[in-house]
Amino acid sequence: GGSADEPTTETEGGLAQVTVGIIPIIDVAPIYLGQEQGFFEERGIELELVPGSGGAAAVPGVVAGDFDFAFGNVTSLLLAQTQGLPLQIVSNGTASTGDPATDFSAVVVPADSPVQTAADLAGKTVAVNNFKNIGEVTIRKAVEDAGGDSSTVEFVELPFPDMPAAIANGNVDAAWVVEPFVTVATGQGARAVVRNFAEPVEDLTVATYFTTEQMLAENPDLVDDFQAAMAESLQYAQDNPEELRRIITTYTSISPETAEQIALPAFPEEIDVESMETIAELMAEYGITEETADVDALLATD
Amino acid sequence: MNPVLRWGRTLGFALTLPVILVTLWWVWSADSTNYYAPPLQTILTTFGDVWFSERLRADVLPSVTRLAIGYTGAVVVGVGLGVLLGANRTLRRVTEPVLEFFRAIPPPALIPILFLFAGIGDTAKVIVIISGAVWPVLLNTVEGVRAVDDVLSDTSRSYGVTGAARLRHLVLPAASPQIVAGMRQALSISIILMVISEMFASTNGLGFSVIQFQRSFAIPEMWSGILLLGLLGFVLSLLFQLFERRSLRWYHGLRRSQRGEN
Amino acid sequence: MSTTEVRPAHAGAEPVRRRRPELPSAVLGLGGLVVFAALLELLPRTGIVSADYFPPFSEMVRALVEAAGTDRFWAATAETVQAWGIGLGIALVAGIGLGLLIGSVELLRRFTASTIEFLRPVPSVALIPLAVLLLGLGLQSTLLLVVYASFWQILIQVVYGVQDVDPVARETARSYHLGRWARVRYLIWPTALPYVMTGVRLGAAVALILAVTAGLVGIGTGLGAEIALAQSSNAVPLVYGLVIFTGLLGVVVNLVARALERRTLAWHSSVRADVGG
Amino acid sequence: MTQPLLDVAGVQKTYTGSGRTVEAVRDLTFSVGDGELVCIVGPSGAGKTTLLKCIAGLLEPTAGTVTLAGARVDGPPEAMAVVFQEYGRSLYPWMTVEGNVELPLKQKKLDKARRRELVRDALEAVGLADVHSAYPWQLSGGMQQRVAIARAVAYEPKVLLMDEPFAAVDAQTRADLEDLIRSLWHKLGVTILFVTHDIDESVYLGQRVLVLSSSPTVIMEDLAIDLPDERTQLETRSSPRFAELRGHVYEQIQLAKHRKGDQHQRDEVTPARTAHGATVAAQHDS
Amino acid sequence: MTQPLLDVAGVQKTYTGSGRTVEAVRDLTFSVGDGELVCIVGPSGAGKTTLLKCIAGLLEPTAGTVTLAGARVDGPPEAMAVVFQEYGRSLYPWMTVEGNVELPLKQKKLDKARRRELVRDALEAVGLADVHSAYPWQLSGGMQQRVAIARAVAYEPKVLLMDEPFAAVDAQTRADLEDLIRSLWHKLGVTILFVTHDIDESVYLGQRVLVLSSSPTVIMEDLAIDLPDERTQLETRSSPRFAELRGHVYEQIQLAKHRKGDQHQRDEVTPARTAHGATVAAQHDS
Ligand SMILES: Nc1ncnc2c1ncn2[C@@H]1O[C@H](COP(=O)(O)OP(=O)(O)OP(=O)(O)O)[C@@H](O)[C@H]1O
Ligand SMILES: Nc1ncnc2c1ncn2[C@@H]1O[C@H](COP(=O)(O)OP(=O)(O)OP(=O)(O)O)[C@@H](O)[C@H]1O
Ligand SMILES: [Mg+2]
Ligand SMILES: [Mg+2]
Repeated sequence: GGSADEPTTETEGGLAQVTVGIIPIIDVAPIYLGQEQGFFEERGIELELVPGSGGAAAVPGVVAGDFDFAFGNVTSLLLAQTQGLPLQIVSNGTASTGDPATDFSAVVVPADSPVQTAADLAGKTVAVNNFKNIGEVTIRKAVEDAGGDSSTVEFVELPFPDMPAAIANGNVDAAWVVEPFVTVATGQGARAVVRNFAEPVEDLTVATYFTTEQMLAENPDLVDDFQAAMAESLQYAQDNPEELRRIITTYTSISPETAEQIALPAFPEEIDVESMETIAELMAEYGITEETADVDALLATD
Repeated sequence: MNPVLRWGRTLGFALTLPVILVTLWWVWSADSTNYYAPPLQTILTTFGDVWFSERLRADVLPSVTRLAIGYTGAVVVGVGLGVLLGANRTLRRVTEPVLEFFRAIPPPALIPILFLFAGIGDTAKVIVIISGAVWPVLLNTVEGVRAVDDVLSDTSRSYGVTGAARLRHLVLPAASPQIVAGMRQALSISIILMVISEMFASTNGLGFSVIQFQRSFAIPEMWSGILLLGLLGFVLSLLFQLFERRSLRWYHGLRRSQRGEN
Repeated sequence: MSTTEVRPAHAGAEPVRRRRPELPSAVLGLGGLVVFAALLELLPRTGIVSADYFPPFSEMVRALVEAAGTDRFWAATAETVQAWGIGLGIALVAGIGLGLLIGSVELLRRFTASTIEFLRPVPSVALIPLAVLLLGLGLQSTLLLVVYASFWQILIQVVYGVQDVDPVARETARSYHLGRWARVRYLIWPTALPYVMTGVRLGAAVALILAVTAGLVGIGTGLGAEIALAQSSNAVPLVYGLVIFTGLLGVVVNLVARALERRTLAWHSSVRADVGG
Repeated sequence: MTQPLLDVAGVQKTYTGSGRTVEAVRDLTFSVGDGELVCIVGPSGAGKTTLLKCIAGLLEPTAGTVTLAGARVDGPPEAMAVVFQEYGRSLYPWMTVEGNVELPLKQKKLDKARRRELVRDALEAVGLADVHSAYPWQLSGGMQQRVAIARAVAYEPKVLLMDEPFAAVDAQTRADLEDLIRSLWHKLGVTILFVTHDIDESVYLGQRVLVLSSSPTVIMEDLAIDLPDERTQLETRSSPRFAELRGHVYEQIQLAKHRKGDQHQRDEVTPARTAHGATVAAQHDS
Repeated sequence: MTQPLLDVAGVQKTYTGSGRTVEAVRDLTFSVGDGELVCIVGPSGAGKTTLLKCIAGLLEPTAGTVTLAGARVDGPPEAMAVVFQEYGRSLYPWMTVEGNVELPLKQKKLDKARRRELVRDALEAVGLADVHSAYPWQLSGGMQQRVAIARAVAYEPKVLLMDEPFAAVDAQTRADLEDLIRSLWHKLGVTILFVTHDIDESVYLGQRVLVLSSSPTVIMEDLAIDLPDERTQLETRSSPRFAELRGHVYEQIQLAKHRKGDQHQRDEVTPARTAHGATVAAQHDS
């Protein structure tokens, strides 16, 4: 990989080589679309998209300069911010549609579960993919909004792919899943009880693209170009859902049939700062961070 | 040699290299600004804060319990199966590819399957430990059993030392140097698998804590956890050494006897 | 004295090593695999586990065959095999070299013992951030994990093997003035070889595991990344298909190790007994 | 005097493997009566150990059969003890001397008191009473060999096979052990097959001496030793008959060394044909 | 005739460890001239192997010194070859017979042609020319022992230590090997220390015979063998002087067996005091 001092290399065609760490899930479809549509090339950027598992590897990847940019969810970035990591958000990634009926994230329970509302989750075990992360925060908020005691919810860590089996086998009472597993789980008879991205926080920004402060300081033009290309890509994705469904099948193993059925996230160009602040406050309230993260410090404003 | 002196020497041998390495680390990291490689001083301070607390009971104890059960299980299964396979050529040939198949499957890929069959509780974690730590014991036992001296083997047969007595008096002692080598391997693998098993469906544990620290960017805390894992390994290996000295007393005596050392 | 007191054979005594016509290992081993495959097919078919999460063997194979038709699959395999090969190579050279050294120099062994015991149990996975930071994402980090995990296994085996030298054989070497190198080559190495072979087999599998795991946790490419991708896409049969493929790689690796062992250990009592005679 | 107990019929053994095929034993046929003491002598590499292992049921003959007490031997028979030529390797290094001697007795399910008695007596008989708690590797070569003998003696077998059991002990101890074996034989009526390289020993000990040829092996001579049953080291060995028998065996051995199984039939020895180092006749083995 | 080459002065060896302390050798002092052939006899467990190992620099004496050619021995001296009592274990099972014999020669940096010649000659001399490519474990006990002898012979040492080297071979081969050793000794002027249990052998072979007492060991007798230098199996062994010497050594051995180092001083043998099994005098060892 490259190093932090020299984040970009020129390719033969005079394009800047930019490496972006992504997670091969639905959420990053816009960047693939943008790459395909040439939005980046137009701005002198040749993209290299490196799939990873996010979190653990992506942040050090960016800090070490292996990635120029990476995709990560807002709670991880807020956490990193409170720990003093020099990260900067440069572009929106995904957001909730805000529509409880069709959002791409849900807490699912077995069909015969007594859990009917978010409040019923109190005292139950709920699977999340990572502790102290966006799932836990939003679910706890949803439980509280519904009048339940969120501190009694017992969270269990499980990878998304294992969750449908876990609720079917009764290993957990409920599981928080995102697409395509919402479709998978409901297809196997589970029932969605809470849309935890759509309901508790308005216009929730779920994930963003980020880089380091150093990158921002040393290559402001490149960052600008990246931001612009991302903005165009997000807009294009928002406008062309069929294209989106098509491109998903190219970089994941999701079958075209499933791709047709899944609920898509929203891809607004703008980050919803207010939702991020809410999340930051909730994280402090729930003891995930010791102090409230500084959202403004995290947002690249040039 | 007088026992105090001997203890001193042993301690000297055990500590010299670690002290050198720690010093090097200390100096090298003293003014590190690298976020992921904080100064050793920071790590050590954190170590005290993190581990000399409630966590010792809440996280270390459950981990060590699972470790103990898993390791014991691995040794029992490994030696049992190893003796069986080592002594029976046909059985060995039939099962070898299947065992090799399982051996090559990464535990993280195996874990979801385990969850299906064993649920997501401690049982699954113990099985994860067994499923990884059993191999060095198994392989070494098989090879040790196969390599039993043929004159000794003939002796046992002609004196009717067969069946369980053969196992107890011939096969196990003869294979014991190799079995012990396998058990030592298994010990550290068990610790590694304890951590891996706690990456999934956990709510407590040493490995769980390390992973959580890592994910929440609490890097000095994470390092302190890695240190603790190393210390755990070291302490367990000391205990193991005691066990090895006792169980292989004849072997070490034999190896030493003609070197003129005694 | 009456002759009846001399009974023909001990109850439960093993029969004399007889030259029974025996099926070749390949057939027996394949038989074992077939039985195993049949079990995998039956488990979901009989409803013991749900086919949604654990598809029948035939479906796993179908998904695998389908994947095997793509270049992507073979590229991933090549990447994994490359990381495995290079990593194992480094671990073998380092493990055997240091093992011989540490094993034969008592002082060195005493000085390093505590440090080795400290470092060995540190899980490769806990080193991921460090690896990424030091070596970046990709082959080098993967190699670090692969080498770190398999090195210790080989080292320990070699150290134990070196200590197994027969005292009389050692004295023979000394009295005939075999130099250090000759002693290693003609005495210590052959004695340690059975242990080393076990170490190679252990290390080879662990290296493969880590080469795949690196992809699974997102710092490398190859089969692990493919499995992770299939998982996050809920392509369950493909996940299992890939896992099966990984396992089969392990079987192949073992075949190679066994063949090597038969060549190098023909004199050893374990192989002798197997060859018969 | 004796009824046949052991019958060796047409035993042939060919070792194959590792690119080397050796016909160790060509064709051995003889029988041993119940309670007999038979000594076997023959050149180094003649196949004495091979033969003993076949009789002990440890090795399957390539052809021919071994019958013991009417039953075909196809595994180690009960009540048979073997003292191996590789005495050092036949002792369990993880057990004390006592443990080594006691183990087969445990297998015989004797009670503790009886075991202890037998072990003590056997160790005393071979002159090792004071090392009972040492490990075999702490003993000298001759002491190790005596432990192996003690183990066989304590076992109280019906049939005792000994493969050069006194090779590593000094002359005096050897004489003592020879007398021990003969007295045991008298006392317990045990049938003994005794392989030795010492011609005097074979004549002094045996009722019969079998002389084997060089490999591939046949029996060159089956000599009855017509010395009185009561033998003492001094008298017996100085008797003229002893010297005669000794001389005869010695001659046979010298012939045997250059005589192979394919060069003669039993009892058809033609000394003129034995030239030192000459390899005569085509080898039949592949 | 000879100038002192080897000097053993006050050597004492006590084995400790695993809860057992044995004073194997009490006090041995003797010297061996350059080119001498000395035989050592003594009861089983007397410490002959221990002594040889001390001389070979493989074992450090607890007290006393061994000096070879003026230099103190504190590691295996060069140009010395040892034939171990545990011949089977001293051969490397992973090498062929040839490889085993050749290995020390490689160490001597001899060229390939010379090595091959030495190996072939040595194997021929011990009668094993035809098994050169077999592995040791494919050989009989006696054959293994002869491989170990061939290895020492091919090495062309200045000093040759042999620990019961003929224990496992038949009488005829033994006689041949004895003659081989004497002819080598004549031809190469090598200094030989030869441990044996066979009294006849010690007298036939040696220029001197050292008789050791039981453990803890001292030298009971240092007997010069005044037989003519030209010896043949038939003539020498039937000479009256041979019988005399043989008888003398035999007597000494019998005494030795019940005589320990703490019961007499060298050359002050009092046969009357040796009672079977009696343990007399306080043990000086702790
Ligand atoms: N395991 C084996 N594999 C191959 N050949 C063998 C094996 N064991 C013995 N032989 C061969 O068989 C022949 C007879 O060996 P055996 O050990 O029976 O001889 P022996 O009469 O006991 O000799 P010795 O008196 O030297 O002990 C020898 O030529 C030997 O090389
Ligand atoms: N490694 C050892 N540890 C403890 N004691 C030993 C060891 N080796 C030898 N001894 C003891 O030392 C004494 C002398 O042993 P050594 O082997 O030198 O006798 P030896 O004269 O060679 O006897 P043999 O003729 O039976 O070979 C014996 O009592 C033996 O038990
Ligand atoms: Mg033999
Ligand atoms: Mg000895």
